[in-house]
Amino acid sequence: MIVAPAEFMLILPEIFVLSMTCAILVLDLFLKDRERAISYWLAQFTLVFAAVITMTTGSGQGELAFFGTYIADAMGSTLKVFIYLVTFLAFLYSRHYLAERKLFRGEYYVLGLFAMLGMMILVSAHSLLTVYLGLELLSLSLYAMVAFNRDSYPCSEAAMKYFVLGALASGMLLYGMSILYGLTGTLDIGLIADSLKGQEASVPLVFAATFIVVGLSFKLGAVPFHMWVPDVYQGAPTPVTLFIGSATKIAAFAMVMRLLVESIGALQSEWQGMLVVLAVLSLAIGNVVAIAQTNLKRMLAYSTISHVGFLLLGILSGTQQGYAAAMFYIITYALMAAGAFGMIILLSRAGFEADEIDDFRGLNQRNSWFAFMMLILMFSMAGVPPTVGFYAKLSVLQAVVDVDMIWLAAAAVFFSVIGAYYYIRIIKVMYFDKAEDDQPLAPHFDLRLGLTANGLAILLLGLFPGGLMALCGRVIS
Amino acid sequence: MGEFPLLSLVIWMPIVGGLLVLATSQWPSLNPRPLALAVAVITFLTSLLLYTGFDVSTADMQFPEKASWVPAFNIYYQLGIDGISMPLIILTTFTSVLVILAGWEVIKERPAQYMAAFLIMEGLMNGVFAALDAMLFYVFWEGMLIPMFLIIGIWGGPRRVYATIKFFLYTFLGSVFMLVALIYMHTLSGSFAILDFHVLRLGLTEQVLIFLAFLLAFAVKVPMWPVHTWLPDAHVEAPTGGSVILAAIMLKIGGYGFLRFSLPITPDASHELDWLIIFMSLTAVVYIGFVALVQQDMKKLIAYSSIAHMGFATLGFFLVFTIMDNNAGSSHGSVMAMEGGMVQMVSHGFISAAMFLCVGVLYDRMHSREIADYGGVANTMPVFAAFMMLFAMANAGLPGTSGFVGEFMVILASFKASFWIAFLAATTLILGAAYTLWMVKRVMFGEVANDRVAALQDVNGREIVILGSLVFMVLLIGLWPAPLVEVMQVSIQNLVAHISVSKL
Amino acid sequence: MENIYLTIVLAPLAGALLAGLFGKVIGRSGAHWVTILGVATSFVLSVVVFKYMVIDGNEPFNGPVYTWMVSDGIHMQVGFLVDRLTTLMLLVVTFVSLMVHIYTIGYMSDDPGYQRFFSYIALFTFSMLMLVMSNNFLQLFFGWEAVGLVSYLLIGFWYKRPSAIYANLKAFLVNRVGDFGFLLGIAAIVMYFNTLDYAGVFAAAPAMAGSTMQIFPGSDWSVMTVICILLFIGAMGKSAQVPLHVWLPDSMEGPTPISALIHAATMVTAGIFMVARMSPLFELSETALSFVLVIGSITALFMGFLGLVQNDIKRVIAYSTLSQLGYMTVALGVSAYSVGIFHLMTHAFFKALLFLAAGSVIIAMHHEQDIRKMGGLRKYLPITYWTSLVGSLALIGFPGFAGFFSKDTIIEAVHASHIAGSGFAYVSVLSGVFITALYSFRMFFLVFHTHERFDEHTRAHLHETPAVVTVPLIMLAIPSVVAGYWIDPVVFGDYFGDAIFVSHAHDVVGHLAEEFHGTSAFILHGLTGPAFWLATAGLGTAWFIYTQKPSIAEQLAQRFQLVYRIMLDKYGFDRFNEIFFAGGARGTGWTLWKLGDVLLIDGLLVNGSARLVGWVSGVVRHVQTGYLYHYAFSMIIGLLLLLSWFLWLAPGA
Amino acid sequence: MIAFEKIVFYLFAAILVYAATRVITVRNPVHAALHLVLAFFTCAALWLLLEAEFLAITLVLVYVGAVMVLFLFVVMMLDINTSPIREGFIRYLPVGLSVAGLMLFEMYLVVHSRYFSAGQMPAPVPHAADYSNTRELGSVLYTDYVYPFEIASVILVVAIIAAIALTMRKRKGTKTQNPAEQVKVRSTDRVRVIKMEAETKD
Amino acid sequence: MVLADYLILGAVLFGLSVAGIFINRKNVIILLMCIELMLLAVNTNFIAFSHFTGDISGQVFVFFILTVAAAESAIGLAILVVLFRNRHTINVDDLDSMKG
Repeated sequence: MIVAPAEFMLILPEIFVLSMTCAILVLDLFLKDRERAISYWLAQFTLVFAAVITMTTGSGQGELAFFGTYIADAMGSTLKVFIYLVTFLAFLYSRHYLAERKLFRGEYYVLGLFAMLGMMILVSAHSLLTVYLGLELLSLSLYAMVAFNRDSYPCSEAAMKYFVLGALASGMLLYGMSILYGLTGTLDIGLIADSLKGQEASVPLVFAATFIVVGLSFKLGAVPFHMWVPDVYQGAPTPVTLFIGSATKIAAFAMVMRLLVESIGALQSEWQGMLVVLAVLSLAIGNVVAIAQTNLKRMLAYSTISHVGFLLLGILSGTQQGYAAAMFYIITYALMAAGAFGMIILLSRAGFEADEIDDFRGLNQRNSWFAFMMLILMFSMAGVPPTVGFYAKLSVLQAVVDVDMIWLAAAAVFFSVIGAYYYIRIIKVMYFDKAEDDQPLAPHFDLRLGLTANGLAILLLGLFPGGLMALCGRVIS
Repeated sequence: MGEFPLLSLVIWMPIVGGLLVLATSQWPSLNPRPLALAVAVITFLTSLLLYTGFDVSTADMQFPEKASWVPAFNIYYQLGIDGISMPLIILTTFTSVLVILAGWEVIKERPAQYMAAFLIMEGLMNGVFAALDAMLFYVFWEGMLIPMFLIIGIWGGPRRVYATIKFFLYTFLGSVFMLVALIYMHTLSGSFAILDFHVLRLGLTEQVLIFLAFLLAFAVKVPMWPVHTWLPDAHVEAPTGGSVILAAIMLKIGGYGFLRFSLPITPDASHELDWLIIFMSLTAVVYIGFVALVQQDMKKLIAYSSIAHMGFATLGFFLVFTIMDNNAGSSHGSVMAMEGGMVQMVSHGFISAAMFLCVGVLYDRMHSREIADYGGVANTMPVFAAFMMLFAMANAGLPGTSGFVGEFMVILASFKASFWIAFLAATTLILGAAYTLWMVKRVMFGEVANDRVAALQDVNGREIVILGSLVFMVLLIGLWPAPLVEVMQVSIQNLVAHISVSKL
Repeated sequence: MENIYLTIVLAPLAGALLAGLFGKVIGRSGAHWVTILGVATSFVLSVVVFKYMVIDGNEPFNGPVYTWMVSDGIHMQVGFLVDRLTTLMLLVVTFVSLMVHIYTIGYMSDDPGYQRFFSYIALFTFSMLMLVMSNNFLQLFFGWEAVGLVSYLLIGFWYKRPSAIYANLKAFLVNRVGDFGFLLGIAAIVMYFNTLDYAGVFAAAPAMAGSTMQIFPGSDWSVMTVICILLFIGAMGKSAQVPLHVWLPDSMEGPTPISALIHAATMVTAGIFMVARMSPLFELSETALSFVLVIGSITALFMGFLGLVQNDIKRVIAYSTLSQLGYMTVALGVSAYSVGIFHLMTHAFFKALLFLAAGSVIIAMHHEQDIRKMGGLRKYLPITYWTSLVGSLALIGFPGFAGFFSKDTIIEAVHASHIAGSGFAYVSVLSGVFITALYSFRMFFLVFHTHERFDEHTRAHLHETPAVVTVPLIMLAIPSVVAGYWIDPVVFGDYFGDAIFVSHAHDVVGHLAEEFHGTSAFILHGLTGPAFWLATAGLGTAWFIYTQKPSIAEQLAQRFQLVYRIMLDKYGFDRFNEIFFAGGARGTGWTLWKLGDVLLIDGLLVNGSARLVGWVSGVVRHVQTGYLYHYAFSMIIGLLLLLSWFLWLAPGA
Repeated sequence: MIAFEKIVFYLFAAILVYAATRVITVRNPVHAALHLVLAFFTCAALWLLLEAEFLAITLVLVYVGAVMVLFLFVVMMLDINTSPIREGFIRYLPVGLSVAGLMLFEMYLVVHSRYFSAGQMPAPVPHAADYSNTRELGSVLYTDYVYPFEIASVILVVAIIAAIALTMRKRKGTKTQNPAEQVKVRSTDRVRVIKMEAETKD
Repeated sequence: MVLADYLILGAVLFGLSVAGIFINRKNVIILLMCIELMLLAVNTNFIAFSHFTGDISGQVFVFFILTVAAAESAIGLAILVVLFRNRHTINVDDLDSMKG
């Protein structure tokens, strides 16, 4: 009943992030407003150093720690690194945005880091309990972040909706967990899997699985548990939307892997059917409704929903390859989403939110380089080669076709054609329309650099997707 | 042969060059045009090495290159050309030079982006023709849409947005199902190599589904009736260079797809469904011929004529089975049909490019494409009239011009398949002449219609170079098609032999 | 010799290219010199070839120039077949063309498109030479279409005139209809013979005589019949046989030298030449021959009628051309190929003469073409008058003139033939003689005799045309008289040798040859034949009506108003084509476009589905009401449905 | 003994269901909150039956003592107009009841199935009197579950930060003095003499 | 008492909370209370299972649920207060500035 010191080494990233967060929390109290950048730099340092720790201490084999509540495996480490990366981008893009709106406060970074800690916990969870706690840590931080701009009405409305629905979803998830616990008598994911191994799928198991799937779908934003997504994306401050739209998706994927695949993987044939329904609905509703949007953040929300449909395709295939494809998909999607919301931030300025599609009018005239970056991002989201979005779709489709669900692949590509419409509409607005806004676009250097790197990464990953793809394949198996 | 990555050079040189040209837009004082032209010309000259180094005696893929690209899916960066793809690559590099020249003066708005888009597209199109890996092919195939989308959308006419979105979605819809088919075959064969697909055993139902997926992709691209309606819109709205590339090369990619994918991969399905293609092709010839007759917009008319001409290409490709069925299994004549289709594609590349450039010459001066706005242009632009006349005749399939060769071969071969196919195909003699010459009559002949026509300046030196080089090609192929036919002969014979054998 | 053949073809082409591309550089006189030099070279060399081939009696030449391409084992080549038939055509074509070239110097002297015109006519000569010298169907088709192209360019030479550009489009399209059949015929040949070379096809043809093919399921057609009829459809287009004759009268819109060239030596003779060249094929199908015969007879007779009501000097001649082409076709139909070619030759001379003479009149009258506004020109234009008289007499087949020999032989041959339709043909050609004489001399009298119907201004400037015009007239008048005497070797002798093949059963010429005892006997025999009397009657009637009692013509027109109107309407062919084909095609196109493309495909399927998606999108988005409880409901109901569905499906449920 | 337990169970279960029903049906949020408190109490009693003494007490202490008080506090602080709260109540009742009923029915089918029957999961032997549920929990909480325990503490920190960050603000009406300013003040700042022209009566 | 009795009780509570969400469309606070009911159902389930399987981890889970739920309530109510300050209502019908 003693925790070996080596086990502390395994959770070193979590410990480090927690310590730094608390340090920032305290330090921030003593900082004057103009010194606030220190908090920012500390937060960024935390992320970079956490990445270093994770990469150096990361373990290839799945090692359990803390009595089976924590698992350190390659998938976890990889996902964590990407979570750091996306969080890094989120902080980077949001700095000046927040400063211009007098929101540049230490709490933002503290909450952000806590949310990220929640994700890390989720990614490495090996017990229903840690899954739940990680999820809640993440969610609670996010609720607060959404409401962070407390003088803004849409923010608080979005936070309220997010909170109520999130709590409801948690309740459903917990109900499923309780039944699962009752059937297996354990909270340990590994033990659950063991006890289900030889077992026939029974009615209560399916019952529990359904609740769990519902809870996960909420987090992912799959139809019909997607209703919060558009409102929260639109209402939340753009940097928070960026964070929710990118990093949390990676965590949600991890949660799906831990809960569905690793614990009740034996029921794959049962939850596969559910995911098929959810995937098709998500693809259909997400793509179709996005067409009618005029608000870019809202449109991207619907686009997220459709991407979740694709993600589910990878997962429901139930093969190693499918999981790897889904992982590749979600990582690249997180990068795309970060870039897309980053573009909104780029165009915004004090007193002006560039979150309407029309705000992108004539961007090519105003700044052709960032129009080009946005073009890459949009084509990537639409899945047009040679951007990485294409390979994401390709690998997912490959996984689906491999398990002989060709009709599903056909449906997916069909809806992605519909989806292409609203992405190219953005490009149309940027390239074909005349600029109405003649304010010069003078983004800060770091934002410029970050977005350029982000856009080029999408392109370069599209030209050479092999490495990341191989990495995903390796860490999943 | 072999060592030097010539194909990669032909693909990447224009792309890198295009990016360089794009970079010049950061310094407004720089003129991007000479650089763009230099890149295009060098690429063209490089591509000629493909012709000179080509071995006409083998059907194997030549100038092969292979490198691992995405190991997770067995995707290779695999290139190679045979007699089918080589002429198309040269067509591409040749046309690209003309397009750069054609946009020399008219494009005043963001010329660097314009030139860069064309150069990048040139590389991508070369990639399509050279790719031997299905996924590489698909990447080039789809990637091509992006520059074209922008070209039409940025530099296009008043309804450019509608046209370009229609163009994009149409072609995108067509190709995604092909993607599913490719993935499916990858699942079966474990490889994305096109040549592996050729020998992949497939059941009839599988073949039919794969065939239909390919058909959708290629038929949209060609375009075949009834999925052709994007083309008139895209052509009308595109800037001259865009129309030229669209007509001269993009459409060929659809035809190329039939030869590279549909026929060899799904021969039995092609056999089952060849009536569909033949029906669609003949509809293109006859129906579209009639529709072209009544167009009031010159570009639209030429666009419709393109559809009709491409109908010949697809007809030629799919005659083989009917020929075999009606001649007791003998496929004699089908090589001619297929070669005819190929020659038709190459020739149409030159002729349609020339026709669009001619319209461009007029449009640059009058800013109208309406036939009704013209009349008596020959009075003020005699040299231009001579060019236009020649290209119109080539478009009408006059012997001695390249337009005749392909049609002639296809009609000869189609008679072997059926009298009535030949009969319907041959109506192009009348319809093609009718719509082309009627337009010429209304635009070029008659008294000077209005003051704007009276003020027209005849073609300048740059335009003479562009049109003159096309005249050279049109006449060369028309008077001596042997070199062109020779390079594709063995490859097509090999293809016919391959598809004559059932995969079942 | 090969180089000579090549030079014959290329010399006019070189002239054409020089005059066309460097017209500005070489100037007006440069243009006519290079082209005339080119054509003259061809003519001289043709004479050389004639000597080599006919006088020295060398074997025909048949060889390739270069390989156009090889596809599927079929060698497609450009090559020459020079035999006696070709030689004859070469002489005719180059001679008439040379005359026209020279004549043009005068006729077009004021025209701004002088160089262009010379370039075109030289190109025309080139095309025709390619056609006649071909040894294969590919090149035949090339020449076939090339003359079509150049005729298009020439008819529309005055491209400012609406009527000219209407006529040239019409000419090209009508020719294309013929070419449509012709190309199918070639395709059929390739299908059954696997070669495009004449030699190969002719050699294999007899073996194919019995084969059949099915065009409509269940009906067997003789392959040879199908091939021959398809080829003949091509000939109908080029040689202006009913119903594809409609372009020819309109082609008068071009400058007169062109009319001469088209109607005499080039273009229209191509069809006749082709059928003669294809005699080994046509001989294998009586059906096809009958078809040819009937079409020819109809053309010969009914087009002649139309000549009666025309008032445009060139149109009258044009209808006479149609009618004469009918005669030639009739000759082909009764297997009298040599006679057809012979008539082609004589006709080339006198018809070129007539046109050039008409052109001379037109020049003199300052481009007035209406014969009602002429009259009494004899004293102003003596050379033109006399040469016209020669031409007219040759045309009506007055004994001793060239036309007499050829036309009379045709009539005799038809009389002697027994193939289906020959009875009708005989009546037609005989009646045609009368009609021909009537309209020819109607024109002749109205132009040169009767009282002057032009104004003072015209009269003041009226004088004989310059030497470049009159010399060709005289040059053409000579063969118009003497060429007929060549009938002995060409028709009844063994001039053509193997170039023309006639099966024994159809050999009417051989039959006639037995009765041929020299030209003077032939003339004497002609004087007793019905044709002579009909011709004389026609001449007399014309004289009486148009010089003595002009009112009769009007009374006749009044009396037979319906017939007159029909004839003025050219039997309604033009109107029918305009409404049915041109209008029908436009209507079809419009319907297919607006209904098919715009409404159905684009409107319903493409934009319709886009609208549908948009509509669905607009509707579905309202599910997202913004109300928190609805969002919760959606989750709960989603959960409930998933539960119900999958519990239902679950094993053991 | 069994019978007694049954009686207790059904009694408390009945009260619980009643209280829960009232929570969702009463008009006044304060009443709802109070009914919820009742529900918690009865539920705690039921948990006692399940030998989860520590949690039962925690439920009462934490929930009733803290959370529900917070609820009531907020309800009263926000002073919500209660009249429209029950608007459309009857209208939505059938849908609500049928959905809930259906769900209940399905759940019933599942939980009543053989997997949870007495045969499958017999009632455990009651613990001896010296059994301490608290000790039991405590012994695992800091060993087996130390990691979750730490996470829970972080969650509580987040809750604190969030609540403060969201709701704490400087009062607008608060008046503060700045001594430095006061010291620096000069007489001219205090009184300004303005020249005015005399007003005249019109 | 058998396990099923407790589970049914939990199910009833769950059902009531669902019904409550359906019926109460006006007040966010009542919605929050319904969710508390749902958590109560879950907790009852866990404890019942824990009891009948003799495994303490279920109770540990409940312990954490209680902790988290408290934290959650705090944040939820904080958001509610923020919302009220901005809008001066917590009427659900008024929270519809974003939709479609």
